[in-house]
Amino acid sequence: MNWNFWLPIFLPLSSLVTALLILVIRENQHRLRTFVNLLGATLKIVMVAVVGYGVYTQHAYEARMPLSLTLDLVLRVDDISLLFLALSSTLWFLTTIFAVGYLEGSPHQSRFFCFFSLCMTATMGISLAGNLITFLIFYEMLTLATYPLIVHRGTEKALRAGRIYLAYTLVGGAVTLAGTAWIHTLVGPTQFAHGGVLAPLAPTHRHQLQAIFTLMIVGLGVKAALFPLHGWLPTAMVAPAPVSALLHAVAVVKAGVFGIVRLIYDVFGVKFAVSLGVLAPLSWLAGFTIVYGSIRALFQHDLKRRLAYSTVSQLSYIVLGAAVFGASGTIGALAHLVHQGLMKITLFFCAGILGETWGIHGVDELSGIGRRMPLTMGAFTIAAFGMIGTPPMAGFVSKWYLGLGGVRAGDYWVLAVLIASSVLNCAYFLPIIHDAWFGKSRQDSVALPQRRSLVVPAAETSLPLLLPALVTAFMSLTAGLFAGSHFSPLGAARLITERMYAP
Amino acid sequence: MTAQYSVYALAGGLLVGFAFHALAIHTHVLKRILAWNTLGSAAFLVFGAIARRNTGAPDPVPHAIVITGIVVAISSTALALALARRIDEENKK
Amino acid sequence: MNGAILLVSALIPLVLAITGLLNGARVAMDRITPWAPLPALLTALIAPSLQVSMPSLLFGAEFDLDALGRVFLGLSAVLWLAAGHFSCGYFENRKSERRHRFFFLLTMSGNLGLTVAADAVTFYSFFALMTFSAYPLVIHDGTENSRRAGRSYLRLAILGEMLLLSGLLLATSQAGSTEFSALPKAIALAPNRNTIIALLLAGFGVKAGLVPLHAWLPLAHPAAPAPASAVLSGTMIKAGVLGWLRVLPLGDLESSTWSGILLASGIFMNLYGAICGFVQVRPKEALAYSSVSQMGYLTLAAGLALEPDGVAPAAIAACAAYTVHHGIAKAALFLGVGALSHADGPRVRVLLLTGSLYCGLSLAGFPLTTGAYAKWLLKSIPAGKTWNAWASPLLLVTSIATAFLVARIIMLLVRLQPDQVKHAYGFPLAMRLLPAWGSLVLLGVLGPWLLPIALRSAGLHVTSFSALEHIGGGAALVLWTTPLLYIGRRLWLRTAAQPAIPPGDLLTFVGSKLERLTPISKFLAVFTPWKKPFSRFTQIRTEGLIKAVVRMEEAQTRWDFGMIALALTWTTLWVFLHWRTG
Amino acid sequence: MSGALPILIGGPFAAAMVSFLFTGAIGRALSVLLATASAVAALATSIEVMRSGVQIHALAGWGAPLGIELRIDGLAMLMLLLTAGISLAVTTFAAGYLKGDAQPHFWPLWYFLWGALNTVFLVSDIFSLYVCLELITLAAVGGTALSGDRIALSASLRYLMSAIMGSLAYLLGVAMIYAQVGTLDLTQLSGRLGSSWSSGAALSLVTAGLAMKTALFPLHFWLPAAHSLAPAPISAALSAMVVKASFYVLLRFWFQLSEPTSNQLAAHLLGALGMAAVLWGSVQAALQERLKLVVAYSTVAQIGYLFFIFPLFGGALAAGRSEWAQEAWKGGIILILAHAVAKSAMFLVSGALLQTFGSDRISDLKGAAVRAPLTLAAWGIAGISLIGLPPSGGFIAKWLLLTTAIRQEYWLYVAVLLLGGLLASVYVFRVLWHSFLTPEEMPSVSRIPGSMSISILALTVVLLLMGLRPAIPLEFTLIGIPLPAGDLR
Repeated sequence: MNWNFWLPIFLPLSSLVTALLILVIRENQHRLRTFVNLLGATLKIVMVAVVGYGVYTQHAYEARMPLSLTLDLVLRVDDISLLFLALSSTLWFLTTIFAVGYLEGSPHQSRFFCFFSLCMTATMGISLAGNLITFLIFYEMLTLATYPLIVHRGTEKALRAGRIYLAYTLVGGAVTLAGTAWIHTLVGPTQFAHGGVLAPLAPTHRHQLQAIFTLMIVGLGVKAALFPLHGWLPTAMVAPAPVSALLHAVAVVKAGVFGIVRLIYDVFGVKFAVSLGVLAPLSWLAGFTIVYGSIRALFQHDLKRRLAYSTVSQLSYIVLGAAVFGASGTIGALAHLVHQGLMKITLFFCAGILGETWGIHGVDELSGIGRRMPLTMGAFTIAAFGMIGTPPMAGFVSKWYLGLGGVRAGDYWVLAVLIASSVLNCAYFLPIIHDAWFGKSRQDSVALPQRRSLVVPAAETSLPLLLPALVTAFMSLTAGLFAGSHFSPLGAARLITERMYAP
Repeated sequence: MTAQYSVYALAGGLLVGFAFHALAIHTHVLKRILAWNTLGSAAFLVFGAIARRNTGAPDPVPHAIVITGIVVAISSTALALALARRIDEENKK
Repeated sequence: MNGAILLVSALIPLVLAITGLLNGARVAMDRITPWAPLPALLTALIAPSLQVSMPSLLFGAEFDLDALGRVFLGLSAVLWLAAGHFSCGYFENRKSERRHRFFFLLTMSGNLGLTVAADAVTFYSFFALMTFSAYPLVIHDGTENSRRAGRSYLRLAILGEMLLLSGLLLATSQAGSTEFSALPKAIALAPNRNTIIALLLAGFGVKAGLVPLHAWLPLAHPAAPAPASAVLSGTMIKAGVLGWLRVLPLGDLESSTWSGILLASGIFMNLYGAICGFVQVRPKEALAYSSVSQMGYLTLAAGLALEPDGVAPAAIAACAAYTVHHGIAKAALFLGVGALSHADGPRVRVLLLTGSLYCGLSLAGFPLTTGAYAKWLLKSIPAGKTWNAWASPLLLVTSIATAFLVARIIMLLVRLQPDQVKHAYGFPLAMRLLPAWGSLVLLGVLGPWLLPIALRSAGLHVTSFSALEHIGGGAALVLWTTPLLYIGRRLWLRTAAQPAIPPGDLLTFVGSKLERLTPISKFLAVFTPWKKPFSRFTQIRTEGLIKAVVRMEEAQTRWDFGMIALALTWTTLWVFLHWRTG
Repeated sequence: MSGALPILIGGPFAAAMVSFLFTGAIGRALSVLLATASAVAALATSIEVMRSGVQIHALAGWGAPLGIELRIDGLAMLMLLLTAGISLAVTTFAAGYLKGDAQPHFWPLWYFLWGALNTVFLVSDIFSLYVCLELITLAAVGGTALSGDRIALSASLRYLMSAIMGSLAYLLGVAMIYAQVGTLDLTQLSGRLGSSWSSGAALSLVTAGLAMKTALFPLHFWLPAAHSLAPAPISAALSAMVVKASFYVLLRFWFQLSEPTSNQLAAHLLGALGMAAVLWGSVQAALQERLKLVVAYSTVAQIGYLFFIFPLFGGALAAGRSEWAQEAWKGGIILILAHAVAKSAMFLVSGALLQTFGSDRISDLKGAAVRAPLTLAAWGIAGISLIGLPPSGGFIAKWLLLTTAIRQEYWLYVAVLLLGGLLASVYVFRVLWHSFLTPEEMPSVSRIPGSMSISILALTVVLLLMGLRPAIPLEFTLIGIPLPAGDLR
């Protein structure tokens, strides 16, 4: 049993098997289903740890399955995929616990968890993809696996959101397919390799390569919620909280952004992309999206829609970091890939808890909730301050490096964009925090909707809901506080960038 | 010799033209089945003409083709007529 | 290991704040919190000069107890200690005191931490912690006025943070590392050093009350409860100055433009603060403006430090001295105001008033006070002939202005009626507040002798105070101010219901203009009405198209269409085949 | 080997006879046995072909010019396997769907159709191809008219008329070819069809006739009515195999008889008609209200894709790049297989839904996702293959066609390939949207009988397998590729 071959296959397989098992389990066997879910999740974390240690000790994991004569399905663990693997497996474990608590007593749980695990299989596949075609296959699978989660509630609004989501993502998928096929015709099966594979084609196919780059960015941009293609993200907020947590922090948007990072660093190679002149327009688009997303977030009254628009802008930080040529820009991008996941999932967990326990959805219904739910609002505050980018939270670390990257690359407008978006972040997060902690508590004056009966009533809400939020808040704090150490996301990002810029 | 051959082939071609014309014009089912049968026999006529295309004994293969063709034509006409009758009955109900 | 004391002394208040949240520890915390800054004070006094670096914390945190750090740490610890004790008896009930205490401890931790931080990122983290946790202190009493003050405080604080962040980023990109040892030199050599210096000046200037950015100070300080405003004025605004001294390239710049700018703004701040303070009707606002004007002196000192001809050490020492002097005097005055509002017996009022008078005189720089010594140190900075020529007349004018302001403050204090707030505490009120206030006043009185010793032990070489040299300078000051005070007495005795310049002068003026501008949301609402007709238009079009398509489909099922289509395909194919290529 | 061929042809016909004579349970059991025997024979022959290449078997010993010769190369073998697989699935589905003797005449017609399909892929002379096409048409028309109501009857009559028209055009073409070349056998004919006006006429007649029978865009008018009104198993066979049989014959003619590189212009005409079919079919499918009509129009659309083989394959050969031509050929064949499996799965699903929900109007499908989750999942996976999303066979076909088109820089084909996928997603997901809607009260409904769901799931599994391991079928497409220029590999 040669582990180098089987481990990368076992990773996506573990959640695929969970999905199939859940299909078999009947709807009312809650305990068994939760056990299977958690078993799958823990198994995956253990495997990721093993693989992580392996990669750290320069161990090569690769599984290659021939798809057709020229095409083959490659699952390979390299340093960037490890970063995404660690993030998605840990956050998925927490989201599963949250989902079990959140969906207590609601119908169709088997279907939900089945597609939930399928979504995870696709994410694992994306992070492990060794070449462009495997990435595309799992990228499309992710679209299909996420659709039933969005329409889980079956209401007309959910279906409308599902329709919009499909319209955007399928078009994105088709465009990515075109780009991938085009690259395939030019250069044959493209293996991901630091420094990119398309450089030798430069003199002859300059315009074609620029066209391909635009195609791929449009295709991946849909899931990375770049400006004109972000419409589906706020409408997908109608999905239950664990799904929006999954969509925003763990799987879908991360796939898009991860794809862009792979495209820039491992397919085109950042030096070649700069010489092609395609990175500058991308960074302007990302900059514009950052500011646009924050401004739109300012005017949203629904809490989850505001968080959705804030995701739109935060994602473009990563794209901006990747598009700005320079080591610190890359470090910032890779670190923010993890930090944004941690902070945003905390915010969504808290939004889910507020929605689930007290039925609070609007931003203005939050006044005085801090006294009634100190732990949840504490986690929310930490994550919100992280988003704004105040030290010592994780957000500050990536903003610092992105700013540094921008300044070192000589385009100072990057710094201006970061500052503007931080101010806007303050504008739409601080009022929430102020109302929550210092607002006149509405609970005394107006009777809040009756609090839901909770399975494991902790002080303010049920434990399976509260625990994940606190854990992710703590992680986003320590990710920032101990950023210097090797095991923090920043440490990993630095390691990857050294290897990437080494030659 | 070739003159006879070309006369029959020409006749077959003409017949095909008539059949196509009839099919395009008439909408009544029976007329269409008739037109479509003439088209079949036109094809068989052409085959007949081909059998005599070169000197010497007529070559047997077109004959075999024509026989099978006739069998097929008859069975499909029978099916068409049966369907037409059933449709007529259904319309009356 | 001993390096860790630095971090521990800064983090103890943070730990106490968090444990304070637990219900069980509430009662025990009431007694411990006042003593929270003690370890920091002890480190400042007795600890050897320590260096510690923690690579895994943030981006490799560095802590260094150098001379400047020790002075600021000592001052902050003393003031936080006094304010902590003062706040024990100050609040009307336990609940609000506990809420105040949590943020009080957080701010304390931020303030103590930034004095010992030796790299930009750690400094910035503690700076942000101090700034954001001071906000709840400002809006503590929950009135609409304090809410407004809190909002303006937060807005300007965020502006300051952002300016600071961009300045530090630009500086670090030049320096390659975040240590304070490397930053100033890198800024001096940087091609875009003017932008960096401007950003850093403005970023720290917001906290230090540089004039256009000072508007939050006169709003926030009066709104905050007495102990909080004492600490706000005492040490927190000094953090801005410490930032300048740490980051700016003192002595390495070629041109003296920057030092000229700082000198001018220092003087302007001093006079502007005095004038605005003079017209105020409430003592706390007047004191806040006096802080703005006194910060002028510190900006002056920082300007001198920026002089190209290496007079930095002397300027830094003078600046540190003035910081300590102003910190203690201003904190004593604010605590005095707090105590007066609670003083029930006439004897206690008299004691408080005399103490406040002394602190006021010290502020104005009357002879034999720490103020005089600090001003003398400022004057004696050998910063080139321009400064030597201008130093004494300038300081004289500013002292007179301050004297007028002090007189105004004392008059307002005399008229202050104690608000009838009944208190739940056992022992008589004044008794609890006096010890903290008294110790500060005592420090002020012993200042001229204690200050040089403290500074020299910290490592800043300063000439010691000798009464003789000061008699001349002091006499001129006394000769000038007493007649002027007498002539202008109608001015400072005047009582008006509303101050001519409302507190937060610039901000309220600019703020009101901004409100009238239609908010952006209304501006966006203009676009929504167009959406409806456009979607209606596309809907009609698509329905028409669908009908046409369906009709075309039905047409195909007619008989003739099939035959014609077959014939057509055949002939076109035939023609295309015939046109074979080649 | 020769032993397997008679069973291949004889088996289904014997099953037809038996099920016609003995309508009771024994009859059905015996016929099923004979049917499975022919499926096993198909497997045996394909293993033979895999091992030792093209198989040739002269029926009753008579050689090529006079007797009928059976020839199986890679393409024929794959089509045989396809027919065997889908027919087995359809038979098991029909056993559950028709519950006992509801439709006694179904079984003889069905086995008759199966036998005719088998023979079409075996026979290698053009006149017996005509006869087999006729057999298929008669059986298919009979099947379509099974349900007996007026609309079904007129639809099947129209189907009969247009099919016979196509066959007669084909017959005339055969006559002209025989007049010129003098032989009927495909292998002997290869490459000898000159480029005079009369050979052009013959080839265009044959192509037009077969295009009518394959329902290419302008000639597709008969397909939607016929395929949607036939009972579910029959319409599955119609869409999956009957339409493909005439396309198979067209492939033989187009690439074996004439020089593919010479008639580029005509190939592009077929490609253009294919593009029109894709767009028109998808738009129509998106507008339909009834499920089976949606699936029928989707067949019209997918057939459009099939016709892309002609321009892409011909163009690649003309450009002298045989590996591009290989890719186009493999893409085309995989598309035939993938579409056949997906389409039959979809028709079986619509049949199952029709039976459990009583009506196949899409709007009545509310809450189907809850009550018939597996069937909807099958519809989803089949839909994914039609759209060409990765984990399915459809994706591999689309990928191969896409890469060849990009290489030859036919940007219009690339655009239609992508746009077609998106349009297909409209009608596939439209059904899913409605089934996810949860109605107020959930009417209780009977569970779908086991045999029906097993056959549907078997088909979807095959689809996914084709997506994940397409190497197996891809390899065989190249055995004995019917090219005048000899074997491409």
